[in-house]
Amino acid sequence: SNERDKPVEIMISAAVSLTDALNEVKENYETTNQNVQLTFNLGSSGKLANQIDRGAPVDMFLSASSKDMDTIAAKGLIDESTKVEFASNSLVLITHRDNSTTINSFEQIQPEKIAHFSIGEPNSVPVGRYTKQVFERLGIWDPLQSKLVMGSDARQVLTYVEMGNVDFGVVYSSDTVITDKVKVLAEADDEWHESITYPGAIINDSLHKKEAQAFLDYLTSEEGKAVLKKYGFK
Amino acid sequence: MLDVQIKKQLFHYDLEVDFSVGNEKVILFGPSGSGKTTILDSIAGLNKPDSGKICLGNNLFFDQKQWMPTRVRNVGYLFQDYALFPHMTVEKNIYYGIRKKEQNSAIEKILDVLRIHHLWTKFPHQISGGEKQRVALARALATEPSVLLLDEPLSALDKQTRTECQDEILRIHEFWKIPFIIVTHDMDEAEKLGNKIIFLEEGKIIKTTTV
Amino acid sequence: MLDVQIKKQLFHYDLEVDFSVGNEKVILFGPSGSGKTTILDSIAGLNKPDSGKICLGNNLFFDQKQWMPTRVRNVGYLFQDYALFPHMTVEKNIYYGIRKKEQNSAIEKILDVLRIHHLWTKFPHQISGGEKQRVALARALATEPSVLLLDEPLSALDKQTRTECQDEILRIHEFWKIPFIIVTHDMDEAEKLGNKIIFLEEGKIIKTTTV
Amino acid sequence: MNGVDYTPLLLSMKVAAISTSIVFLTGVYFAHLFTRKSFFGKSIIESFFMLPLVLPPTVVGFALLVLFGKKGWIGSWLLEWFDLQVVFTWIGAVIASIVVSFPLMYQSASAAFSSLDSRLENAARTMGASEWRVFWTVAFPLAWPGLLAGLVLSFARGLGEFGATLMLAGFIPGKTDTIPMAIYFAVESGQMEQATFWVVIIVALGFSTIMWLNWWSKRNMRRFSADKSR
Amino acid sequence: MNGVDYTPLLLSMKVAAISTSIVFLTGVYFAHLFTRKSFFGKSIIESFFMLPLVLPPTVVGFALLVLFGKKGWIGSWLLEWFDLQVVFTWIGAVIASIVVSFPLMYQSASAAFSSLDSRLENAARTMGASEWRVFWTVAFPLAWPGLLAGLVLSFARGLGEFGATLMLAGFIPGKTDTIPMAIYFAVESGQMEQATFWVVIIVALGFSTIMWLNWWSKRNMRRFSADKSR
Ligand SMILES: Nc1ncnc2c1ncn2[C@@H]1O[C@H](COP(=O)(O)OP(=O)(O)OP(=O)(O)O)[C@@H](O)[C@H]1O
Ligand SMILES: Nc1ncnc2c1ncn2[C@@H]1O[C@H](COP(=O)(O)OP(=O)(O)OP(=O)(O)O)[C@@H](O)[C@H]1O
Ligand code: MOO
Ligand SMILES: [Mg+2]
Ligand SMILES: [Mg+2]
Repeated sequence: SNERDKPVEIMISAAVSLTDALNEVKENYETTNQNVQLTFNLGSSGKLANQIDRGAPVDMFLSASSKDMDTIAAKGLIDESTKVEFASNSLVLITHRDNSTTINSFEQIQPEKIAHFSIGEPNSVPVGRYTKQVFERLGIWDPLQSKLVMGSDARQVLTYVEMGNVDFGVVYSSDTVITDKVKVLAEADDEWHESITYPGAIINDSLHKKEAQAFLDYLTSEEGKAVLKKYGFK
Repeated sequence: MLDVQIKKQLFHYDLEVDFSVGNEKVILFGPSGSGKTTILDSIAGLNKPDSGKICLGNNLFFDQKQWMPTRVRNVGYLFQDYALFPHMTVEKNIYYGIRKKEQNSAIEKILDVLRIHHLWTKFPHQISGGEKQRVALARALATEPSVLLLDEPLSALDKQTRTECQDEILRIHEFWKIPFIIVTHDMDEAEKLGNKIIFLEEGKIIKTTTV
Repeated sequence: MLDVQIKKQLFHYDLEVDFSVGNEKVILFGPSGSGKTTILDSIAGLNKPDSGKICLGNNLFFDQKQWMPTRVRNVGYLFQDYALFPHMTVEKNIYYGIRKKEQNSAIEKILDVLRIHHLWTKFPHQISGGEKQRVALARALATEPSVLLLDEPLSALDKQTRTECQDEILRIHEFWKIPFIIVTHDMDEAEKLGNKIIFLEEGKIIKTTTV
Repeated sequence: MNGVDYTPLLLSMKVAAISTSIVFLTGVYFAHLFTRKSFFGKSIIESFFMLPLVLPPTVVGFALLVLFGKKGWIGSWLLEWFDLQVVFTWIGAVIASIVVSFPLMYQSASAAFSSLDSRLENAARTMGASEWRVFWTVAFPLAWPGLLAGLVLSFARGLGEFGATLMLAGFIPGKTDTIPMAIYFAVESGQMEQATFWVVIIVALGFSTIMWLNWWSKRNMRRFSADKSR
Repeated sequence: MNGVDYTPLLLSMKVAAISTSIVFLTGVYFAHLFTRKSFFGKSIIESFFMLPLVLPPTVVGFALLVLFGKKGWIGSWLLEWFDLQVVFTWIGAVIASIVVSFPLMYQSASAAFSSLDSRLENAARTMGASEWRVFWTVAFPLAWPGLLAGLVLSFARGLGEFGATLMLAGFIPGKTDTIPMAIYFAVESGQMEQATFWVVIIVALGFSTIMWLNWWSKRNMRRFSADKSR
């Protein structure tokens, strides 16, 4: 870093599903912008929103769901003008790699033949909310009710599938990049659920709005997008 | 016949005794720290001599190779510091070692003589020092043992109670005819209670007299 | 002058005593359970009488309205059950109450007479009953108190040690000239140690004799 | 708050009761055994007992899943021989609670037994008491204050257990949703009213049980912890 | 495993050491105070102490956030008077650890003090010892086995604490990432090798500290827990 000025530290609360992508972005960004140091606070979007609501010293919020962003926006905590959607994702149906099922679309899911189906908890986990919308659209939400094992985040769903404790699970396509123990059977149609977008915005209380804005711009630039794409985002 | 032959290293000297007790009352007499309690503990199986042999008739309590657990030695033992169960009433303490309920009348007699009937529902921390000692004596007597070990059984009692208790101990021996080993510091008491007095000093028997 | 006037309800009778002790040696003498330890505990501040008054000279230990904590009463107390600190060596036990280091020579003398020098580094569970009693006696004497309370200080000792300890107690009284209250069951000892003997029975003073 | 589903309450009570009982028995058993015996590797086993306390519950849950999962060592064995499925059932919640609260019971009981006066146990032995009887009539009652502390701690911990349970038993509404899970998901989804409701319930349940335990102990075991002073 | 950032290890050690010390002092203090005094509402306060054990850590963390956040009662006060920010700092991790491990220390210490023989404390008082001296020379050493148990439990719990810490201190790599968080997030991002590495580290740290505590105690406090038999 520069010897003369201490780099400006930007505190970014980011959805945990972005961890790996953001680490690479950070590396790239900091080498070209030595006056800035990016610090991440990672967690589920809901937790992060809660922390910001309680006055956590954060400059930027990168959320995995527009709902959580809207919650704190409604409380006037973010600078609405800076809000951008920097990534999107899709839902995939996965199973253990040794599973011999022939299913290759969401429509083929037969609730009566399934013992356990893992999804994110719909009220608190964004991926669960989207999954629920898909299942309702396909009319299998009610018949699947007794089979659903709900995870507190996408990672838990993935773990259940990886260890073969559930027959199927639904996670983001980006989640499947980090594991080879599962196979993707199908991708959900974007029409079936509200769009899975990752909104980012600068917090009103931020003391480094200029530097934060610069990074947010970088994230949405072609260069930033390329990295996100590498990790399964769109 | 109880045969006791013990060698044990203590802090300041070696305990080395060898004596036999028939169905009689033997007194261990000696200055403070001369090894009396250690001998009783060895007989009861609460410590292990370094070498020697202890047996009661055909029952081998201890020798180089064998060790009989305390539980099956069937000794009655009044501890010098009483070791009453602090969480049990006097009643529960006394009845702890009683197997058969029939002996009730014998116990009743003991309780009368020791005058502890009125303490029946009290806990050890609620009674006086001398009362504790009498409860501990009753507890040791109540088990109907094969050997009775009494470590200063009457030291905390006044003259009159003491005399009565001495008479009771004699009466019980009359009746049970088993080996009694009694520790006391009082020569009069020793002569009244014992058939035989073993004088100890620094872990050695220096004299044995028969009364 | 220690004035003691106590009323206290016990389990089986009411304790009700009234006596004064100058710079002399008073013996409490009475059967087991007659309230001797309770009286000493009251003087030391370890239990509260129901009513009455206890004072030492101008120091009010206790009356209806006031209560002086044990700590500042400055009594030396040998407990009937010793109450030695199990986690401290004999040395630490004896030095516990000593404020100034100068008194060392006085203590040395006591240790010599009580013959407990060799136990210096031992813990209470490593010594015999009589040894414990002597350590407790040394501990009570070492504090240089304003009143000395001894609850059966010599009951676990053999004749010879006992005589020596009695002499030591007399010698110390000669030297300190403070009120001593001593509990014993032995009439000879009472007559040797006491200026005055208070006979207790069921919590009442039935007789007081001056030797 | 109408139409609330009370299964979390019943489930939590069942899980806490069963796991606390098992933890109490095994914790007391091992603590008593280990304070009397010393053998090579004892302190390693004792440290091992503390493991679930040092690791974050999620990791414990992960490890349990590896062991008890359908393809896990124990899990596959249980499935084959007893047709017993642990994952995603209330039994999984019991196992998770047992594992996380055992260290609390063991450590408390161990301290309690180690400060016992062995002279009293010996007195019982001279009166012909078997080791079993010595334990129940002397060691256990005299160690009671420490055992009660362990009992209270492990009950509370078992009742509040969340991370490992979530992993092993899963969150299946109406089937494996204990109160802590209900609270967690209510908080996460911003349903503060619902969350507060369950917090009140679990606090009430925890408090009343702990106070009942203390009251019961005072009543029935007063003498065990009796002030030994005059 | 080259290039591993060791801040989690140092941070965890710092947090565990500080929180354990504070918990030990306050736990022992309150336990001793409360076993000697009885007053109205005591059992309510005691149950209150158990609260953090009954509630899932995340909820505890949420409550702490409410209290210590910029707008919280304590948080705003600390900020105004001491310019001290707790949220998102290692101090937040210390606070979270203290809160979750306090019940363990309190309950263990309370049991230990309640089974003391008050006759010995009285003996000390007759020799002119102040209450302070009575405590340090008699009550404390005699209660030591129970206090050690509490110390071990609260150290282990503080070291492994995750849920509440995550909420209050956040997960800021290089700043507030304790080992449990490093494990959690390694698992989250599928880096099993990294996760295993940290599990090994925390287990080693926990074990060695607990074994050292026990060894130290045996060496320096042997007499305190000395077998009271002959
Ligand atoms: N906490 C208590 N409340 C009421 N009575 C008690 C209490 N503790 C002991 N007592 C009773 O008080 C009586 C007197 O006891 P105390 O210990 O003073 O007797 P003592 O004269 O010292 O007897 P000993 O010579 O046997 O030691 C006893 O009968 C005892 O049962
Ligand atoms: N664990 C032990 N190891 C070695 N020596 C011990 C042990 N315990 C006690 N001693 C020593 O053994 C000696 C004899 O003790 P013991 O209790 O047998 O004496 P005693 O004759 O009963 O005395 P008293 O009349 O005072 O009770 C004492 O000097 C004591 O210090
Ligand atoms: O923000 Mo998440 O990773 O979808 O819970
Ligand atoms: Mg002896
Ligand atoms: Mg008495």
